Amino acid sequence: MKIFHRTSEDVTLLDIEGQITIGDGDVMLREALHALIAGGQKKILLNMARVTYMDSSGVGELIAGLQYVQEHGGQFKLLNISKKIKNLLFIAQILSIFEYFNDESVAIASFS
Amino acid sequence: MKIFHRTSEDVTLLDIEGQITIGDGDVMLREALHALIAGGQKKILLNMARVTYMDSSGVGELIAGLQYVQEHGGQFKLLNISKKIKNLLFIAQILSIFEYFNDESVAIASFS
Amino acid sequence: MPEIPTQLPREITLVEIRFNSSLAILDMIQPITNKVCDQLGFDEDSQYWIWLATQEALNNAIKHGNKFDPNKKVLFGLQVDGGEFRIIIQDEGEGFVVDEVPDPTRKENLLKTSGRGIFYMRSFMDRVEYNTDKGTKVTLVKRHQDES
Amino acid sequence: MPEIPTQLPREITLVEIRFNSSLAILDMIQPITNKVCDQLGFDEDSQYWIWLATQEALNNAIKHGNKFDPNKKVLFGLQVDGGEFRIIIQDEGEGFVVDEVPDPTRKENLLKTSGRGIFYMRSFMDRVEYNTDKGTKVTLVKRHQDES
Ligand SMILES: Nc1ncnc2c1ncn2[C@@H]1O[C@H](COP(=O)(O)OP(=O)(O)O)[C@@H](O)[C@H]1O
Ligand SMILES: Nc1ncnc2c1ncn2[C@@H]1O[C@H](COP(=O)(O)OP(=O)(O)O)[C@@H](O)[C@H]1O
Repeated sequence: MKIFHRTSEDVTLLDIEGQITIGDGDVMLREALHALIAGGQKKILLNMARVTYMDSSGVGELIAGLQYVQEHGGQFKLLNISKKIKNLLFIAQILSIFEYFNDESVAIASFS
Repeated sequence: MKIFHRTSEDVTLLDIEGQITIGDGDVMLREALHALIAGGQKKILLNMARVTYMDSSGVGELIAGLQYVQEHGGQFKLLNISKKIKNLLFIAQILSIFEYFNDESVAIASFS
Repeated sequence: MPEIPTQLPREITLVEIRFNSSLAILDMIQPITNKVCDQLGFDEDSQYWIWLATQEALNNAIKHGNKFDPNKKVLFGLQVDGGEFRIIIQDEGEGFVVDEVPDPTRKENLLKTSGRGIFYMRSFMDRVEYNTDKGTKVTLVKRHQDES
Repeated sequence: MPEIPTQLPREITLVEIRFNSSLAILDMIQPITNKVCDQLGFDEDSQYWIWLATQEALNNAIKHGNKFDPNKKVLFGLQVDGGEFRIIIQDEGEGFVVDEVPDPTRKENLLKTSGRGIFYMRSFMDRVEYNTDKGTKVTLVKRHQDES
């Protein structure tokens, strides 16, 4: 997995490329989020347009990421989740805990 | 494996792309040569620049091809054989039965 | 020379792989699984979910079962039998009580960051069987069209 | 549940694959072999020749040994032991007398269109062992740097 950083207004966009699975990407994503919070970034948008694959460990990392950011007073939202990832979250009954968008500018505008 | 046909003067060039192994390419090559001979083409140059892999079956097909073309009064030469294919022919002590070239125009001019 | 053993029933087993506990093997098992899925006529979406279930089971075998011990082996098998495609994953761990695994969709578990592997296997396969007599053996079952 | 059998010595066997006689399996075995070669520090050229020898042995097992009978299995194993990388290919055929295989580099055989498989295996590996007590078992051996 690769993570590319961008900023738009005061929102930090993380463009994720590749898979988020056990041993590939899960730890990286966690470290990226911790670094952002440590650096005082509180508005984080995860662009998953180029995530090719995700397993239950990836799902776990999304939940951990959401909780971590929220505990530190931040906002954590998802952009461009594929039908398959949406399905994974939906059947596990956790889709509703995430805010997710298909349009980048709408997503960015949603951060208060 | 794929075979592309070209002609240059009265020489038929067969550009081979892919591998020549048991079950992949060996039969195709044989059929192509038989068809050319049946059609009266007697000057055949096999361009192996894009052959990625060849095993003992491929070596066997080159020998069979040479013999078949010669038996029908034709000429069969090789163009752009890689170091690895040259090595295969060399250690089997059959490199010398083939005429081979690295330059297409020289190869074509060599046909009498 | 020893006899070729019949660890898995040979008539219906297409391929059987025994490997050291290492996640790196997953990259090698995926193309084999997909190829067999292809041959059985599963479409791309089905293949995706079948591989997801398979990968969860392999991860569990390597992580929870063999605890990443490189000397412990994982046995992986693909079987086709009576319209069923079966994927077998067996480890050399201590086993566990499947019925005691918490349901990840219960309210108190929804925010847990793990515990969804078996749930996903069950969601995407027609049947998931556990046998923990010796190590853990998971059998993932999916019906297929091609009744060969 | 049957015991995990020790068909190949488990301590030194990295991966063991049993599959139905089909040339299609070669595409799946190649990445596994290359990956292990990589880990053992073989360079690209060595990998190429090791795979060539392996492929010749697999072809013989499927073609001459099991005669393409899909019900017959081929066992494939990769072992690392005392600085040696060993590739094992075992079929369920009738075996043959290796010493009677004609030398393809003898004058009268030079123009034959087959009969170079075993010759190439011997050319590219450090050692090639045949055991034909039951089926044919070929062991291809290459020394490697990494004395693990
Ligand atoms: N092969 C196995 N061997 C031992 N324990 C296992 C095995 N597979 C699953 N388990 C147990 O079941 C639990 C739930 O597994 P799972 O649903 O895949 O979620 P996770 O792996 O995220 O914990 C694991 O935490 C583990 O305790
Ligand atoms: N696994 C095997 N089982 C039975 N016979 C074999 C096996 N491998 C090789 N042979 C015999 O040895 C001969 C030489 O094999 P090889 O050198 O690979 O050349 P080729 O396969 O082109 O004939 C084969 O023709 C076959 O008769």
